[in-house]
Amino acid sequence: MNQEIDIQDRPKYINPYFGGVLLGLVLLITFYITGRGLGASGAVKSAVVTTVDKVAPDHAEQNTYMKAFITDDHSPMFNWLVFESFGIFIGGLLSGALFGRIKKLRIEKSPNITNKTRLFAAGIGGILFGIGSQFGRGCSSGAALSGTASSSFGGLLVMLLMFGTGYVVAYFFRKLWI
Amino acid sequence: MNKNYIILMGILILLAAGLLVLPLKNNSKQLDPEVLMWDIVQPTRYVSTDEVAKMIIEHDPLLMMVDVRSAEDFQLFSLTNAINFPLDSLALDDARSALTFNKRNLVFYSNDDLKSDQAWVIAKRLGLKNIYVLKGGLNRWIQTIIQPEAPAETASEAEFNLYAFRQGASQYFTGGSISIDKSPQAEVVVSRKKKAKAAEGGC
Amino acid sequence: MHVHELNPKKTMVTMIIFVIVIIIGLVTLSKPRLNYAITPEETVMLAGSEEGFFYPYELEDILNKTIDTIVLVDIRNTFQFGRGHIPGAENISAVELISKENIKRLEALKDAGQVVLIYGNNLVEANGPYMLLRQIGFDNVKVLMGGYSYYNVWKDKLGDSYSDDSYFIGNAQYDYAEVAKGSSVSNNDNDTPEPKANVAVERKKKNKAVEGGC
Amino acid sequence: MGPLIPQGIIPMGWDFVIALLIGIAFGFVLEASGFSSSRNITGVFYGYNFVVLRVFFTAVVVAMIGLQYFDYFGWIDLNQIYVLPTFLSPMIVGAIIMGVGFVLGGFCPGTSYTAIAIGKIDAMVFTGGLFLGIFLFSEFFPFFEQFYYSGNMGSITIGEFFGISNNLVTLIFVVIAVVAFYITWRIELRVRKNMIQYKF
Repeated sequence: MNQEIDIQDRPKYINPYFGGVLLGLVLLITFYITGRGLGASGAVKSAVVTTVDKVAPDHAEQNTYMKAFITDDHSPMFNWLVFESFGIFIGGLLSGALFGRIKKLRIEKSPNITNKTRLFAAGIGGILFGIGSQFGRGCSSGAALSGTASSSFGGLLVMLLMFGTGYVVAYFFRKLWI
Repeated sequence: MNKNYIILMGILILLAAGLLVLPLKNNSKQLDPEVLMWDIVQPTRYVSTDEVAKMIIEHDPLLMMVDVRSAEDFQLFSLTNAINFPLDSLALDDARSALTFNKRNLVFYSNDDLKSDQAWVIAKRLGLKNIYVLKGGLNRWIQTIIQPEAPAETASEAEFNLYAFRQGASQYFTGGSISIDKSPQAEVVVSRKKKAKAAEGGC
Repeated sequence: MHVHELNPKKTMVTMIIFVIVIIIGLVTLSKPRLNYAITPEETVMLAGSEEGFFYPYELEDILNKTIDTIVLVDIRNTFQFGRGHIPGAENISAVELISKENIKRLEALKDAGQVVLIYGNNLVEANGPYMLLRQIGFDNVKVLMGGYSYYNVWKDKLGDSYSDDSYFIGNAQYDYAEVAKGSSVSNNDNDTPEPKANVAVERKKKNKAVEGGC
Repeated sequence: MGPLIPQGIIPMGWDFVIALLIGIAFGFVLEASGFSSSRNITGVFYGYNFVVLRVFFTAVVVAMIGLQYFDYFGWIDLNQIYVLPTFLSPMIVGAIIMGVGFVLGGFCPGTSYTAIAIGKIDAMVFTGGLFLGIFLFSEFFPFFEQFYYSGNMGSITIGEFFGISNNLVTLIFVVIAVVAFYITWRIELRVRKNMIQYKF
């Protein structure tokens, strides 16, 4: 243990178990109030559909996947998950302000790689996550966290395989992080 | 290792283990017998054939007729837009959840009101909401709606009004044309017979 | 171990609050006074059988006092009871049937091996209370077919009602398809499609919330 | 009693207000636990920081236990809870793709929003990638539409799949979680010994 070293510079995070219990309670309350769990990637999906619908409405109408999310009475952005995701952003802002983590724009990376590499990896990771979350019917919060909490078999499957794959491929990308 | 952590994990395991030793909850989703009895003694579960006829004619979107007779009887004859849930299927999970998630008003009917009343008691116990019983069942349906009896000369005006309504309903249900019908009557009769055959066949 | 993991006090506090909520739930969990003794499936079986039905002509034995193991209970209200009832019947209206005292009395009767025969104006009126009593475990309860109204007609010649069968209800009195020809057919502007005859067995629909929740 | 909104106890109009409040709580917990840092998150794959595993498992376990108890108390009807339907093969593929994306990007969608909130450029790029990924998916959807809907097992729960009660599943989950907490704690101690510099 090296907690004596640079104790000042250490981030002021809350105890992970504390965070876990809080997150579990938030999830429980979400289930109690709305009857379903949390989610995050659905908001981006709504954004995609809205953008395509704005830029090329005909194209969106023809697309069998997007068509399902377009209705005449309101915009796809008028969606539970969009509001929730906006809440996530505000929550992050509040916490960041409280613990003094809001600073100027920055890139977080391993000292061994360039900014460019990091951003490239982040972009590719995002693309993969976007595609994967559609196949998996949800991302880590929607499928893995909420799914498993509601004892969904699919949720458990996604969680195990996602982390499992992570461990398998982690070795090849170790430079990015260590 | 911090003692707090050990206690924490202990609490978690205890809580989860506690789930296993909880007494079996066989009643939790069923209606409390006392509440059920209270509902049983209320006559509000009965709807008359006239009310149902009116709702069907007006295409009440909330109405759903549930036939609790056997599937064979159902095939031979059923009320408009009725679905078939024979009495013995009510205890099946699938039938139950199909009915539970239905937000409409379910009106149970059978030949008269005994079987439908039994079905009602069981469905009520299983926690279904918005369920009713057709008072008098199909027998009274025939007596009042399909073959209404003319009231006596001395009867009140209300009775004559009711009779007029029933006559109209009778025409509606036996295929006579009524105002909403757009096509000429003769044509309707012809097409109706064809359809009747088809219905007997398989529907 | 990270510096922020050294102090799990807050975690303990939230955890204890969580536990307290669960304990509150356990404590306030209301225990129903009455419990079902038979499953819904068994109730369906009960509804299908006539084992608990009591035929009107059998009443003769009670009235002649040749049988003394049957207690007659009139479940109509006091007013109706006062206007006329089967001799020897006691009046417990349906509303009071499961009150504390009456449950005790029913239990005593059950232990004594007595049959409780309940009746209303007709069979259907007594059907609900009969089914409920059966479901909470009183398997000594029977119900009078035809009810009081039938008895009233036949009271002088109960024995003869053996050959009468008008108290059998539940049967079709008409050939519906014939009488109401056309009523099963959507003959005019039915805009709602005719539903399928039998609802297909489907998987439990847990919820119809939006797909792809995340 | 619950869930409140599907039961109509809270009117639908409050839906979005509640969504916002729940989102705020969710985002706050994520950020405060350190999920706004991708190096914190990916630490779980290299053994130097298991915060993800701790938060994740604790949350799942607490919510699972809570749901089962609430169901028992009659406070919530588990039959009315949205149980994520299982589409076996697309889910396997999706999870594997997400796993690779996880290691590469260092975020998942929820955490990237909080990271944007505190000013991380990589998180913005990640979310952009997410947008692009979903766009690509919808564009090429006809090519794998059949696959997308294959292997549908319905809203099957873990207990139903293995033929045991979900209460038992919860207990097994808790035991696994506690064991995992202990093991990862040991691993972390070891890995950390070789890492003098550790600052995020």
